[in-house]
Amino acid sequence: MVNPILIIAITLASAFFIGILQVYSKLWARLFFFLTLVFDFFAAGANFYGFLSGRITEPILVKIGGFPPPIGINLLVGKPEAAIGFLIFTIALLGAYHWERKGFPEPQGKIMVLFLLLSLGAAGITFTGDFFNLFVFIEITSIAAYGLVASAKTEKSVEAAFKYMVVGSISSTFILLSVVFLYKATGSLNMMDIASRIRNISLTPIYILILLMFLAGLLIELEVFPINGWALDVYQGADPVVVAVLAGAVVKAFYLVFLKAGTYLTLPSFFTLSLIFGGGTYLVSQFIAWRQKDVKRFLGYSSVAQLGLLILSAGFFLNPTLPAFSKHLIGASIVLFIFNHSFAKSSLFLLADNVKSSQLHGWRGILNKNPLFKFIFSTSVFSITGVPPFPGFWAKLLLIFAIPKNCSWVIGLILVGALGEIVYYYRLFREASEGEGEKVGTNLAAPLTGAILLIGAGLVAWKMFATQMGIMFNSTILLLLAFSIAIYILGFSRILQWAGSLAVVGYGIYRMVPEMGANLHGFFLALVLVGSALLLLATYPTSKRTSWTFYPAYLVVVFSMAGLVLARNWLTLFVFWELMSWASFVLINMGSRAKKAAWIYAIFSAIGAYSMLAGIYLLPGLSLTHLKVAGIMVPLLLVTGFLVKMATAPLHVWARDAYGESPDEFTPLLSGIISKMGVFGSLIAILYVIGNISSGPSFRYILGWLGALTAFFMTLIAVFQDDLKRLLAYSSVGQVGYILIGLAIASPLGWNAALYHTVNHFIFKGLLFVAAAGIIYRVGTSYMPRMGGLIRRMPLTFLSTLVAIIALAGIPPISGFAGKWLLYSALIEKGWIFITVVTFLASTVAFLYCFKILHSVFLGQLQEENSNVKEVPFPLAIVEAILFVSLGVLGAFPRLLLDPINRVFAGIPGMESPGFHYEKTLGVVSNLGHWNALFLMVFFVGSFLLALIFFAITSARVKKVGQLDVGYSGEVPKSPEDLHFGYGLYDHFRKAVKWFIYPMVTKIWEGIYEWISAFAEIVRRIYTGNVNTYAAYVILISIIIFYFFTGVK
Amino acid sequence: MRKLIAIAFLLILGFFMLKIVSVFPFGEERWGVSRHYVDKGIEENRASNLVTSIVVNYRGFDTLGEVTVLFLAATALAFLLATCKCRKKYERIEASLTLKTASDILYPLLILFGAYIFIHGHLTPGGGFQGGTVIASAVMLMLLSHFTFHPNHRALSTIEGLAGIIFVLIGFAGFIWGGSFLANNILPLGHWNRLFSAGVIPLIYIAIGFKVGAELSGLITDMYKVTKEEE
Amino acid sequence: MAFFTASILLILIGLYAVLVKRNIMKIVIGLSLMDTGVNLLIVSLGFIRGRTAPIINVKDLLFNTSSKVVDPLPQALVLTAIVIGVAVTAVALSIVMLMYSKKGTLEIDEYKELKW
Amino acid sequence: MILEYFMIFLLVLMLILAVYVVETKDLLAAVIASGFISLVASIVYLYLQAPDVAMTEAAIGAGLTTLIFIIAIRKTERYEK
Repeated sequence: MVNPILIIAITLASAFFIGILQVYSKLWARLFFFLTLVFDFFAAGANFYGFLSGRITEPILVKIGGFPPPIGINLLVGKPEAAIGFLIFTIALLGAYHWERKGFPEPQGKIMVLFLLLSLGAAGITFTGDFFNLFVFIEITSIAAYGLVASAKTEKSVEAAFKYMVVGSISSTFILLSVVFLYKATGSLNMMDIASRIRNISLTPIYILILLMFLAGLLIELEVFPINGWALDVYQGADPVVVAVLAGAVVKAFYLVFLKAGTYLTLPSFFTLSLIFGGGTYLVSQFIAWRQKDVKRFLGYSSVAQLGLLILSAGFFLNPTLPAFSKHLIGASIVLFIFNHSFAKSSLFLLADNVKSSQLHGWRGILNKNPLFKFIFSTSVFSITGVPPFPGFWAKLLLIFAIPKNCSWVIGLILVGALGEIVYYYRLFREASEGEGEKVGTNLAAPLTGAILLIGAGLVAWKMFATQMGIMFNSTILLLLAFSIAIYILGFSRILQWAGSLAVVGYGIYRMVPEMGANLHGFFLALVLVGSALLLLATYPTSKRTSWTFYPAYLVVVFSMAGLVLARNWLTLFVFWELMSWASFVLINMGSRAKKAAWIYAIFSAIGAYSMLAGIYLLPGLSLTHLKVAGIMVPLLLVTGFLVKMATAPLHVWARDAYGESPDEFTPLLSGIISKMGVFGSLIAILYVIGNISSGPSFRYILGWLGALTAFFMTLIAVFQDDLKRLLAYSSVGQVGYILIGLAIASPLGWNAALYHTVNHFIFKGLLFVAAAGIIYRVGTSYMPRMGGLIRRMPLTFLSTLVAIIALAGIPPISGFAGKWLLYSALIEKGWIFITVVTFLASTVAFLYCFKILHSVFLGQLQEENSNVKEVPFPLAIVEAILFVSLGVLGAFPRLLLDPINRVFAGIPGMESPGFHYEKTLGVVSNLGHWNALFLMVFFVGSFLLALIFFAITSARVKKVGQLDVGYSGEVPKSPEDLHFGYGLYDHFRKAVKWFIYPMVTKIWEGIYEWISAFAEIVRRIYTGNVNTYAAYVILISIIIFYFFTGVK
Repeated sequence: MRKLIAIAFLLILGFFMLKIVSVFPFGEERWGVSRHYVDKGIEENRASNLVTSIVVNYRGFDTLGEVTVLFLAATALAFLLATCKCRKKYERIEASLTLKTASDILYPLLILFGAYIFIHGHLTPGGGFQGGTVIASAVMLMLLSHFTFHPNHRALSTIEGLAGIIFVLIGFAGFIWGGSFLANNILPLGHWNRLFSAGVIPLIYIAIGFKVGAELSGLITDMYKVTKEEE
Repeated sequence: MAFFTASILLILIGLYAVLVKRNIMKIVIGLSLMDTGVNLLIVSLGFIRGRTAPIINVKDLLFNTSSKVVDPLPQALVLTAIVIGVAVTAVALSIVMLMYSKKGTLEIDEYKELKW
Repeated sequence: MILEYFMIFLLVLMLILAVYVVETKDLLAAVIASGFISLVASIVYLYLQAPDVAMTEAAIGAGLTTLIFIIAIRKTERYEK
């Protein structure tokens, strides 16, 4: 234990000493400065460690001058104070180091004194147990801060310092007056003493007024909306290093005072006040930031928002009606939030210090040129926006689950705000990863430390809190996730990484075999692992473009899916869900034109995840068992998350570009397996929450319609795509619509159909995307009018595509037919006639795009530029062959798949009988009819062979012409559009259905975005930049607080 | 309009403040913790001036902070104005001979007076801050009247820093020998109302006097010098 | 009561300058007026009618002191507050001088680069 | 009694001066007036039995603050627009 007075006294003495030293030697002054900071760091660290390890149990009470509490000034350092003290000196040390490397402004000695005293003041604010002493330390901190904010001596920084000074003076006047009033009212200045005296006096309105005055002063320093204009200006105008320390350390000291005020001063309206100001600040700031073009100010809005969330948490934390466990959780969440925000935001500001321009467009593309910068930036952004496993995620989770159910609207507020945060942070991400940027500064050691600490803290939080929340992790999955990250070090050779990944997945399959099997989880686990292994095989790194982080992220996606399907409670599922979503965000963002797509994907993932989280919060229990819920709200929220991944209308907006522009190696996984996690989720949601199968048809009916409409419209839009991957994207979304219909029917037959189609869709869509990846790799474009005639160059790919398309279209004899047959049987049996009609229409339209693929890519004339393309690379060909064969086999022997599915459902009450049975001659028999797959297979293959022989005989008479051998009237056709006979294939059809394919939903979403932006634009005008106005807001808000929260009228 | 709104805001604020103070009738006896300072002050500190007793001993930590604030202000000002290209507006007029001579006489007297104030801080009104300010005013007088007068900046910084360190060291002495930081039991307390009494209080006030004097002189010089340099 | 009212009015007049005046020097002057008002208010709060200053320079005051002197604590606090006030003013003035050196004006409307 | 009326006179004087400080266009005059307010305040402090504060206010509030204001005004502008 280090006596806290020593920290303060030694720092002070050395500040004075540096004052002398700097006159004589700058070097010594600098040395001494760092020596002091290092001492403070270790001293504060020793105290904090003492509390953590349990060596110090009681709060340290320091009697200055030897006088006991009410007489003299005391320092009171308990666990929270020790923690914040340590945080302050850590951030200060990092900031000082960063500044040293960047070069202190002249005169250096002075600025070092200011810096030292700023951190000292913050520590004093934290440690002191006396209100007037608090005021003195606030003044020390403020004056040092005014000087430091102005230290850049630019127009902006000086202006910011002036505004800060004016508003800060009003704040300290409030604090001083209220402290003196408090002394008059209670006769003491000591916090503990006042706390005990307050209990003995009645809370008259005047008394409350005094407390409110103190709180008003504090709220100014805590940057609540709308009296935070000064703070935003400081964030924008001051040197980023100063801002990093202010936002990372100083504000946290003020926050601790806020907590102490709430604890000691027993203000009756504390809860309401913190809810209003914290929640309001949080929500408003998260949206105002949308229109912000200056990165530093934008980070400022985010800081303010985070602080608002902390204030809101404080209200709950100090609410006496909260149960002990929830209090514990909120306490933990506050600690994590503080830690998370301090390090992530400091890192971001220090990063911003390395970038020349603070404008958004000045950040364009800088991530692509600076790998270390990218690492720190992504870590910080992920942590702030609450991506697992970073501390921000755990903080949010703990907070949400600690909030009592009767305040559930607060959850809504938190999640909506978090969504706003996602929108603007990932817009920065998008901007920073778009195109080629310039090199930035290399002063990255301090932010790097911050990022590493964040990762460490996230893992510690995972270990500490996950089990407390009831989140259980399969240890094998964790091991595999660790392996996934470890693959990163093989990045010097992509091939090695690929092989390593295969080995890891192989090992995963080997370890997981006992888990796979005859239940829902095991079934999906098998799909995930085996399917991913196959698709991973096809990612053979043929191109140099593959990013160093591709394989680690890919494996994280795979194993988080494995963890997800193995989850036995909703929260575990959610954690893995988020992990999967954000890892796939990373992967999508690797596509060179996918930045916008990745942004939209992030937003929609967040919409899904947060509504899912709200749903989970509202569930009566967390385990995956039958839960009774009332109303439609919970299932709706819960299912929305899954529908987003399935890209069901109206949540499909992200899908086209995310599928179309994500790296070709990744799209098969995205379409083939990740979307199936939505299927899994919906299935268990319907199974456990939406009720047992016979009840609650109305909600399921809506789901059925969503599925049908998705199937219909997406299929229709797919027809008009000229981009191969986009066509497949829409097709994918449409196909998943069918699965949703099957799920919604929730009869044995329907679920059999759904699962059958799930596997089947994985096979044929995986195959199609792998083939597409191969074709695009060879041809160099995904634009179909630039292809054509590839049948001769890529016979294997053609054949497998053909079979996949037959499967897709649901034509016998390939396996697709079985799915369709089961689905229609289920629909008719259920009696959802209209849905049946729509579905049928959709699958008819699907023929059009199926044909288009064959027609535009493989048939017709070979383009000249493609005259020497080869078959797809060997690993891809293997995958194609495997999938191709499995399609055929399943087509002939559907029982190979139907039997496992039956066994999956055998354990579920009401699902024991699959709704059909087998007969030797008739094959599969249901109430509506029967079909014999093997017979069909033999019949069709026979017919196909006959036709083939016929064409082989007649093809001798076909005359071949060169591509340019065409008779246009004098014009020379140049563009591929003119030369491609499949171009504009469905133009007439398009005219006929143009009202159906108008992108209405997209327009609606864009409209929502625009409206919120416009609203943000209006709201942010209140920050006029005029200090008179800022001061007026302060007075206005104060009198509003005084008026509404006391009895004085 | 703006003015009216502002006045309305302020009147409401003033109303609330009046409401607060109205519960503390003017001139009424209402002791809190300071009753201890008043009744036990002489016994515990032997300083006749109870305000000094509080400022330097009971709440000596605040005073340490206060000294720091002043130090901070001087540092911040020196830092900010170090490279300031501030424009000069007014012509300086040479001071008259009378003024110069008078200042020359007053200068040592003022410094002596300042020293007197802070040395007697525990007995009479005033103390380190007031005494220091008087010293600074002497420096100011010289600055105004003599073109060539230029206080030695190094010396000022050194005095300032040393005085601050001595304050902290006295605190540490209390920590080591007296059991707690700034404890006033390491020196004999002496007798009431004597110059050599009250333990470390006079020492601290002398240190503060030096510090404040040096700081404020430096501060004035810093502000003043910017103008001077451009002449 | 007159003391309270006057000091509160002083605070409000100072604040009025902060809220309304367009000249940054005037704003700083307003802040220092506010300080004066606050100090006056605090000292008035410590005053007890008919008592003497808390300086025990005569024997008579040594006994039963608390019935003979005014409350010294607010005075001690005000001492600190005054010094802090001048410190803030000094820093504020240096910022004002720096601002003036940048743009050559004291008008607040010229200092609205940071907004929204 | 006379002393109390005198005090009230001083308080009113302070307020009048304060209004003058705020409303005058001449910053130098405003600063000097505000120094005068501090001086008046220090007399009031004497009445309030606070000689220490009175001294401090006279030395710092009336003296030093006014001085640094004057220096600052010298280096900027004297008249408010």
